[in-house]
Amino acid sequence: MENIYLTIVLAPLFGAIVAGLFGRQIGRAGAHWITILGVGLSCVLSLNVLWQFITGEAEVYNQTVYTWLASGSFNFEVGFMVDTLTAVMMSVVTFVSLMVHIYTIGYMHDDPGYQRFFSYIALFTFSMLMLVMANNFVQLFFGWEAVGLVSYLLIGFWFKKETAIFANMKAFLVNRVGDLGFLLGIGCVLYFFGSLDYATVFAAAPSHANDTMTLFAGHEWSAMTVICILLFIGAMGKSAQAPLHVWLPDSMEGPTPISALIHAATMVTAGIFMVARMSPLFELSETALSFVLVIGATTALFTGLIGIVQNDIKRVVAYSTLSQLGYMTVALGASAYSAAIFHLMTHAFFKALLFLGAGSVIIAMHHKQDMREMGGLKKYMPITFITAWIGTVALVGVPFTSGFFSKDAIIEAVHHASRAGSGYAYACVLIGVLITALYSFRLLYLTFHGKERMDEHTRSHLHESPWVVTVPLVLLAIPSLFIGYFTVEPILFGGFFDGAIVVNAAHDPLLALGEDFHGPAAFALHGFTQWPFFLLLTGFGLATWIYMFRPDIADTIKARFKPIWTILDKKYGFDEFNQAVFGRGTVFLGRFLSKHGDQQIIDGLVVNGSARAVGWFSSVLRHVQSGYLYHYAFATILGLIALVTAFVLMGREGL
Amino acid sequence: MTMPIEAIIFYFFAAILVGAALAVISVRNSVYAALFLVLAFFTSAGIWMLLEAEFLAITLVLVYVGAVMVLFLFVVMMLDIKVEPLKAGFARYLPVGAIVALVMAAEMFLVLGAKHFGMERFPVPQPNPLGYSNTEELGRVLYTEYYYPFEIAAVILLVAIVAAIALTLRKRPETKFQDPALQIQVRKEDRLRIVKMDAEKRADQ
Amino acid sequence: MIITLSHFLILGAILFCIALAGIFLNRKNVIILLMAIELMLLAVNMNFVAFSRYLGNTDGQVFVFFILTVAAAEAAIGLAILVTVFRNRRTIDVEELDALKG
Amino acid sequence: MDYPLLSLLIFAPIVGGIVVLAAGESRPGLARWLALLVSLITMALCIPLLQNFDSSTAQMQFVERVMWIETFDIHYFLGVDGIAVPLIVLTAFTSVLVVVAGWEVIQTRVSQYFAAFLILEGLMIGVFAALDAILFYVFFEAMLLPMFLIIGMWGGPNRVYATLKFFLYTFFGSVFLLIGLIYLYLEGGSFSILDMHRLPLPLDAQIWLFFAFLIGFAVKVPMFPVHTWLPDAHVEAPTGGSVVLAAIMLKIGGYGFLRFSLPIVPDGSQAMDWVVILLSLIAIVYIGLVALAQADMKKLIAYSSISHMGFVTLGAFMVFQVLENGTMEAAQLGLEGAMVQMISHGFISGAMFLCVGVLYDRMHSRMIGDYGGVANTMPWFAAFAVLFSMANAGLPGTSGFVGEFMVIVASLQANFWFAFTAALTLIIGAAYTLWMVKRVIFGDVTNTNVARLKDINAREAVILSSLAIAVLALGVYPDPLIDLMHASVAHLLEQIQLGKL
Repeated sequence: MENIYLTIVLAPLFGAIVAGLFGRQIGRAGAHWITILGVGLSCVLSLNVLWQFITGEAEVYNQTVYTWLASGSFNFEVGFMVDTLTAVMMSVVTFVSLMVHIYTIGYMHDDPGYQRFFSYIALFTFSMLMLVMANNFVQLFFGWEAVGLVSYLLIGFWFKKETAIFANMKAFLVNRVGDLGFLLGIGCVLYFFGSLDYATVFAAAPSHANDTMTLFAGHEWSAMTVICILLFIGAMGKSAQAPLHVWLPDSMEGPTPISALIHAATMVTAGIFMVARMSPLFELSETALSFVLVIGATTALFTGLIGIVQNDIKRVVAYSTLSQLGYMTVALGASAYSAAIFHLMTHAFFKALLFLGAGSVIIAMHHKQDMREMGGLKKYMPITFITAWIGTVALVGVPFTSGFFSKDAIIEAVHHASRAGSGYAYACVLIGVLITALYSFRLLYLTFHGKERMDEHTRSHLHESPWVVTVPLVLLAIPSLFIGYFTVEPILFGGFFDGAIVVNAAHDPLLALGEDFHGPAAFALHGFTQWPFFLLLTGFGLATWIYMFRPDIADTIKARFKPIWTILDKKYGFDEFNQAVFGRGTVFLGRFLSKHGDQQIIDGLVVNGSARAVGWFSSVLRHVQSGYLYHYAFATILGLIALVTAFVLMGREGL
Repeated sequence: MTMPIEAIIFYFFAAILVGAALAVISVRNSVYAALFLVLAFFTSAGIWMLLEAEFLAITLVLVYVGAVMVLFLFVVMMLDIKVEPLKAGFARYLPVGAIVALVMAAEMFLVLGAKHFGMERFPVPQPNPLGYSNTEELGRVLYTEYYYPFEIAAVILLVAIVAAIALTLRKRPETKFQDPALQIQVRKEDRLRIVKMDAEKRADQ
Repeated sequence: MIITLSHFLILGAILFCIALAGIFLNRKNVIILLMAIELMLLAVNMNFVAFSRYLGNTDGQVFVFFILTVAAAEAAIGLAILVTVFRNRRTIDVEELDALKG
Repeated sequence: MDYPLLSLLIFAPIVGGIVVLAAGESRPGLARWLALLVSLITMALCIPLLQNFDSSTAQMQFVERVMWIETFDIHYFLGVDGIAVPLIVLTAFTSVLVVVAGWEVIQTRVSQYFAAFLILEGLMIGVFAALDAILFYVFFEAMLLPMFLIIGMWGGPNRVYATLKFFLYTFFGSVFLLIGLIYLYLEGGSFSILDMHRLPLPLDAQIWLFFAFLIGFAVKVPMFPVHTWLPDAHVEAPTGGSVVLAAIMLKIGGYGFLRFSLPIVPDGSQAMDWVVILLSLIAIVYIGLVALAQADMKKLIAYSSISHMGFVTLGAFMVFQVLENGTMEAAQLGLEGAMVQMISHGFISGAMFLCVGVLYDRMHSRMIGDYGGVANTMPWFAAFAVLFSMANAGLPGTSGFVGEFMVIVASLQANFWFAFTAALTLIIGAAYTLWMVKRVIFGDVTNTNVARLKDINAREAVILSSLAIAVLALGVYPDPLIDLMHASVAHLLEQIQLGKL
């Protein structure tokens, strides 16, 4: 098996290296073929692995490839751990990645950095695979940071755009804030467990449940709580949870495939995956789970609200992603890890679909992204239009679509959860359904329906995108619709993740949920009678009424609720705050320290000051050098007298 | 109270010595000062005799009086120095000088007084026996134990001679002298120029 | 009244202090300064000779011998410098010799 | 070993340097090739060093001992352990790169330039190999001279100020070192460092010695607040000088702590470790912030060096607290992390300065504001620059991560807040590095000078790619390096734990 796993990981890396270093030699076609072959190979093998897990042929694999670093009893290794959770993630990652590769051929067709782009996304696939397949924290962190690096490179792919290179730096730095917590979490794990190997740590976790550590003098903290919260801070950065979500909307500066790849399917879910992977640890700390729950719920609701007022098509999808990530996090916080992973998977498909659909629209619009200049596109690009509808239906969670199964499971799980903050979370996710419907249908109506608001030149060139763009759309649309129906039972209630995810049976919401589960069809039909569906309908109705029939009402509402609208449009002021306090504040602090600390105090006062003091002293002292012989003689004699005096006074006893 | 002859000699010479020394620093004329210094040396030589350092006493007179002081006198007379301004400020500095000197002297007396260097600690040594030669004794030590420093002292003197000459030697610009090296380096071209010119025609032709 | 070592030492001290005063008083005349230095050396020599006698050790006299040598050299060079200075500046006034001024 | 390998390593470049000097100013081509040959020979000599080095023991190896100055019992005493060997190899490696880097750039006094570097190389290897305190001191001081000349002769416009500052600072520090060494000689009667390790000392003497060593080595590292010479020296130094300064000379401070402070005065270090820890943490955060404010690329990288060297001192001196609160293994992890950080920083800072050098050679400016959009005209260079910047920001997979990771997780065993403060570098380090990358490399072409830039040539590509390989190799597989020093670090830890009281 080891060779297969190595191949899965290294094939994209090989493609990336070849396309990156020898891009000029192999040409454009060479670059996309080599990377697509690499990722395709990974994808096929991953699906095969997943299939083997489904059929029960495959065993949980946990082996070391090589020792990265050994110091005393600490052994940091590079190795793979493949179980059902990993297999699902591998399949999702490689599949979405493959779609994005194919789609990129069309989307980036005219870009001069074609080879570079393929190299980056292949490298991204490699990093992501390293992350999910890791069997220890160090490798996880490696993958964690590597996807951060590639996302940095990809967001700043069009490095001539000032906004792009600002966004990529912001993304990297915000992620680094999370990584700070993550690294400290890893350090704490090492401190308490003496190992960073998953198997060792998870096996030992229950025995450390009551360990404490002192962070501030006199306050004992549960070690597990500290570890889990620190690790989750890492997840907050990568999975864009409030308040570290600010980088994600800005990262839309990158090319669309990137938005799809990073934001929908893979990178942002790394945090969700990580928490699920660490479930044996998180289960030991109610406090940490509550923390997760509240953060997730907050993100789910409040970022969704921002989505309503955005006009950039990609930004709407981005805020939708944020909101959905919030849902996943809520699921984690409610101990419904499987539901989170399930939503992660279904979301990967329909969100990738939506991003790629948005990308398709953007291609047609000549890289214009403002929805106010779109409208009525349905007749120009039917495939994009239909697939976008499919994606939206799945996203809002119409029963029988895959989005419904995963989202409803989360909502129900939260409903059943009983830990601190679950009431708040339940309210948030319910309102979230309404909000989701509102912004999703708003996007559809503004883009594909209504008046054609684009300029004449653009209208004359409107046409459906080439097959390399539409084929991935179709391929993603299929699972968006159906995958939930077929997988909900094994994943949520069939114990597919047993062994990979550990849940304390005492507070497992899915267990309670499972008792009422009688097949996916019944589950879906039941969904028609539930609150979320009514909320969804309300949202749909509102959106339809406002954006389909009474476009003028939108402005009226905007005018009436000006303050709220402003707050939403400013995204609660996070960006301004960060920019002012952390951005300019830090630079100002740096300048201040540099000028006053280094230049004035250390260099000015101490270093040059001591030099000046010596200079001043000598300038005073040089007057002693009068040049007159008798002055010197006088000094000598005075010295002699002093010496003799000392001799007389002190040496009396001796003499 | 009888006074031993040594004491009389000592006080006699010491009085002259102190007087001469005072005169050295206070007379106006440098020539007189030098002569008083000579007197001081003579009287010290006398005291050294009393201390049975005959060789040094003689040397002092020979070397100092005979050579060094003559040199002093020579220089004083050679340099055309006006006497008057040289003594200016003497009165002004007298208090300071006197105080410093007195303080110094007081302290020295404290240290050197009879308490530490009196009879009890340092009894008067026996006079040297007849036939004892101070010169011989000194020579024995000098040419054996102190041979090396002795050589160095000689070198120092040599250096002093050379240095003194080098310092005072000067080239007078008005002096004329020949440099044979330059003379034989002369080439023909330096002295002789052959000028080619057309034969002159007589103007009237 | 016996002449003790102390007598000689005090004589030397007096001599030394007179020379000292001489250095202070003669700020105009380098020659007298040099003479005062000679007096100081004489005072030192006096001590050496006296100790040599009272300790019964000739080493002191050897030292005086060397001091005389060095003093002679010093006087010669000092006077040579003096002559040179006088030649260049036409004065031996110490108060005008301040080339060492810092 | 039947030939004196260490002496060869020391004197091959020194003699080679003299030969290069003899090539004279009239034949710069010959001087270049000779210098390259000599540096390559020195590097080749590292192969037997690594091959025959027995990493399973902490004993000094390749020992040479000859009486040098009998009156004071000073020996020509050489030997290496696992702490010194990696640094020697780093020195030899960097020197080759420096020679290649100066190939076309230096057009005046060519032979003198290369000779200075070769002699400097020999002296630096001597520092790492010396086991006699006075021999160490001689190399330690002699090393300053070539560097002084390099900055003073081929440096920038303000080089006189920089050299003076550099020289006085270092001299100020080393005087205290010398006093400490002489005290140890008077106490123990031997200048052998190994004897000093065994010499029992009372606590108050240890504390005095600790401060003597601290001042001596802190200037070299440099630690806050005696760091201000470094940015000035770097700014004025020619590229090669900056590289050697950052890559190797700073390491001598760290090496000094490991070779002198910790084993000779373990109890004094324990009593005063909070001083170093505090200064290290200040260095990491404060200097990081200061770096953020720099407008001069070389200054920025210089400050980043100081900040990174904070990890070395932190890793070295937090062992006492780790031993108190955590495990022995964690202490070892921290110490090895400090070592790895030194080696890694050698590669990365060298690479960063070489990158700046590449730009400087073309535009004759170090100011960030003069650049912008370099990636448009120099794509390959941009790739290297981004790689090294990421390594500088401590990205896993590059060597920059390994040392920081080890030190941070180990320091967490001492105190959570040490680790927290140190880990702030994840953010600050990334901030100043990436901000510089953003302003220099990315963006649209800002001016005509940038538009005229030519991408790196083959010579520069060779230098940068060999460093890139080193950075990546060390990041992906650091185990061999750790293996090399493991026994020696364990031995050092034993000495520390045992104490001398």
